[in-house]
Amino acid sequence: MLDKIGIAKRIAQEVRDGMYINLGIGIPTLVANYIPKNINVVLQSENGLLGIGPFPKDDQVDADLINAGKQTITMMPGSALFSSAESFGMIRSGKVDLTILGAMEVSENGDIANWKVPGKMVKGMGGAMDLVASAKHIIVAMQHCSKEGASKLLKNCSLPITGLRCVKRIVSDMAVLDVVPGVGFKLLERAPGVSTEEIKNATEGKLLIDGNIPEMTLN
Amino acid sequence: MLDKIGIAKRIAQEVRDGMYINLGIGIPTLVANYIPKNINVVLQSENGLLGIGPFPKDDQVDADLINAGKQTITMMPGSALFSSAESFGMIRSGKVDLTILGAMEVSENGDIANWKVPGKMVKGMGGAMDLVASAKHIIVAMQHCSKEGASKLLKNCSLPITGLRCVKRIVSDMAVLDVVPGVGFKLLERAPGVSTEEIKNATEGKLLIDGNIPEMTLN
Amino acid sequence: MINKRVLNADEAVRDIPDHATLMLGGFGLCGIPENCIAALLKKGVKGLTCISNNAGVDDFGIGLLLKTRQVKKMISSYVGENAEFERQLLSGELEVELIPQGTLAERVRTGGAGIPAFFTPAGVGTEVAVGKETREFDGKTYLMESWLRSDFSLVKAWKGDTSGNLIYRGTARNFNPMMATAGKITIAEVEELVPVGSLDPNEIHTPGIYVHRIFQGVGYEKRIEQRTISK
Amino acid sequence: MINKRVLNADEAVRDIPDHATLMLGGFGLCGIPENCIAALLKKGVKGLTCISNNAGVDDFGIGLLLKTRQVKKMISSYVGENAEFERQLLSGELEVELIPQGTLAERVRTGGAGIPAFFTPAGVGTEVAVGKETREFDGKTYLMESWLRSDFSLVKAWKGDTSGNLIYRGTARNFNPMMATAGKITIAEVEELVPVGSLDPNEIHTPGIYVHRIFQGVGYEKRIEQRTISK
Repeated sequence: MLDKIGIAKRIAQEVRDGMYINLGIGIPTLVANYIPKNINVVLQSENGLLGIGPFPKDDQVDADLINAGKQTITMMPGSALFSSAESFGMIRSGKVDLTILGAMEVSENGDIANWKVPGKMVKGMGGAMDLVASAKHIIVAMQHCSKEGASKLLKNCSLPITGLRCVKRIVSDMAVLDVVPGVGFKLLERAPGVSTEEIKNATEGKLLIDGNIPEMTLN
Repeated sequence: MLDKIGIAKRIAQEVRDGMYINLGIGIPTLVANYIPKNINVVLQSENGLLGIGPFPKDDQVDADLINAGKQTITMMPGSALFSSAESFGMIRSGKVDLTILGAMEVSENGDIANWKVPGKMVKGMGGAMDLVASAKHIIVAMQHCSKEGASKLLKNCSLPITGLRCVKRIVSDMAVLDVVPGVGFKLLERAPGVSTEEIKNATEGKLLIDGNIPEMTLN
Repeated sequence: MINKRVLNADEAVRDIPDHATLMLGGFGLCGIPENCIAALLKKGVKGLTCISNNAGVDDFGIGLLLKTRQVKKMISSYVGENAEFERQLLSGELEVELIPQGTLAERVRTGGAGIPAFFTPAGVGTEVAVGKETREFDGKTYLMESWLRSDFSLVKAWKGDTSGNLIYRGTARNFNPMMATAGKITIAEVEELVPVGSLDPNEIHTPGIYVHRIFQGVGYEKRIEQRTISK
Repeated sequence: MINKRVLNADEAVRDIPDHATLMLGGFGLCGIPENCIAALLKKGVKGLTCISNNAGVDDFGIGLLLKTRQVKKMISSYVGENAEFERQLLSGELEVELIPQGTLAERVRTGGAGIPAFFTPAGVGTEVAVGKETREFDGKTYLMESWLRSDFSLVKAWKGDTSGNLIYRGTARNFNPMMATAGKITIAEVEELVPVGSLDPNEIHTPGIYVHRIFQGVGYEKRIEQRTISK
């Protein structure tokens, strides 16, 4: 089983040189820490920045520089600042190569739910609906099951959805899976110490297991 | 009869303190020269400038600073530069208080034609269609008649129109007239030396002459 | 140039009536019109509809106006930082319209650009799409969304001149530029108000034509929600 | 940051094929991609559809490509400065689509902002409206217009860095920022190419994400159409 840092490390392996990437709140934000140094990417913050840098040193904190999670940040050399309208313009027109975000549920056709639990939680969708509707490539970071052990990789989402047929890849605490249209979840890798059988039991949606599934390698 | 400068001088009297104004190519551009010094206005150039200043001195000429007529210009202190999308955003949303432009024909219901003579001239509408569709107040600078003596203030425009029911006031070489919806051209002032009868003969559209029409005063 | 300077926040918001529709710039607590919010609190104007990406926190930003029940309705994209907000919403005291952030940004932009409706893919197939027209372009489905405009837009900039030209700083820009364009009356508060001619025309983010009143704010707190530092 | 630098205009336009749809920034001859136009002329690519507010003059700007018959179709708002253009148009050698300037600007902007259609009042009741859907909002009639996108956008900026961030100067900005967003491939030529980190992030007009190739142009002529001076 992977912890949050393990999930972030595994997702970091998906990053390719030259990508523009939007990282969602939570685990996705951690991914930035594990991108190999020899890979050049630009991180987009949907509140109006291309070129997110590391968190600031104590004496660098600037209230006018935050990411979409409202955390204080710094800028990389070559950054650009812009309005929210410009930001979502570039998101909608597919200029962002990769979106990494969290999910409460994903369905076997790639629907994602991550913004609302009726009667319980009303936080809002923020930029998630725009991102999932337009991103070229979407990777979801999530827990495979709820605390009660119920699968979050479902036949159909039970929660209000954020977007239809948009998730391409999932990195959970148990596995890496692709969403294959018309097929379901295709198992690609197992987390260290997790068996194919355990993943099968934890996945409600249709699961394709093709041959011997390797265990993932993490640095 | 007014010459071009006379028309520009008379239109300058319509300008009020605090206005944002778009001046079209030709006579409208001349209006800027006759706005009283105690009146503060900002001139918009639809190619991306608020705050057009006087034409430059010979050694101030800057190829990167032109107006919509492609003439070299200067900027007033406090100017702002922006893109064409932003420029027409402010035009469409009615932030420009007054638009002054030329016309080939105006109809008695305020339709204007100024962009095309079929088979003869194909220059394009430029920004005129956007301006007339959205301006709060439109004043047209024009010749009352063609060189052949045919009226250009018509019942209906014969040329392809630029916009419907948009012209509010006309300053021609012969008169100042308002377009009154459902009524027609209402004569307000005569040019120096021009009789009401002459204006009547030169106006094909419905002309309302209410009482004694004063001759205009020009400084 | 035209002088839009007013004395302070109280003068700037003097004629905002009960039941007005306001836009307030800012993302989280970053780039919010602190002085105008304080003046609204003092003035006690009620029944407001507030269009703002977030609703502040319990004791700062729009959260202050929620506490005093001056807000009838919030139109936002994310309101997760505010427990009082969640309480009023779940109890039915507060009306809320949640809008995808990019759709909110574009609805405000089009409001200020004279475009009454446009098509976006965000929210297709979700609750957001209920009752809205959909249409296909190039094989993809889009929702029709309409413009948003306000009676008063309250924006915060870094620098401004007395003719209303504005420059923002860092990610405090966010929704402020679009909201400035979409107000019947736009009020700008700035950290530094400079004379006309002091700002480079190339560097203006919001041209003064959109701004009706401007003043130099005082005592900016610029509260940070998530102070995150690296060791 | 990602390095988008290419050597020169020839390398930048190397893969533009015959029959490509191009956007070219500029208003009149102000802010046009002079180096890219020269490279297209040299390359001899044919059958181009050019989206540009104007069509240059007889012997400069896009006028050069018209003379050599490399242009099949122009999409513009105003073409009055070019006699050769008028001749080709009236003789039927050249296809032309004339679009109101604000509609052109917004069609390009929406092309780069993922919005396939929008409503504008410009052109209602005119030739421009023929065949287009109209709709009323708040008692006013609007036309539905669709986005424009290009295979290659050729833009000209004042300064740029190697990651593609651009700053324009004066009214040479005009259509360049929107066109930069609407190209499948966007090529930027700049008067001064500076290292990453030299430009203030607050002052960037076009973020580098939109730009795929950038080079420092040479020998800018910046021809003036109407040299107008005051005595």
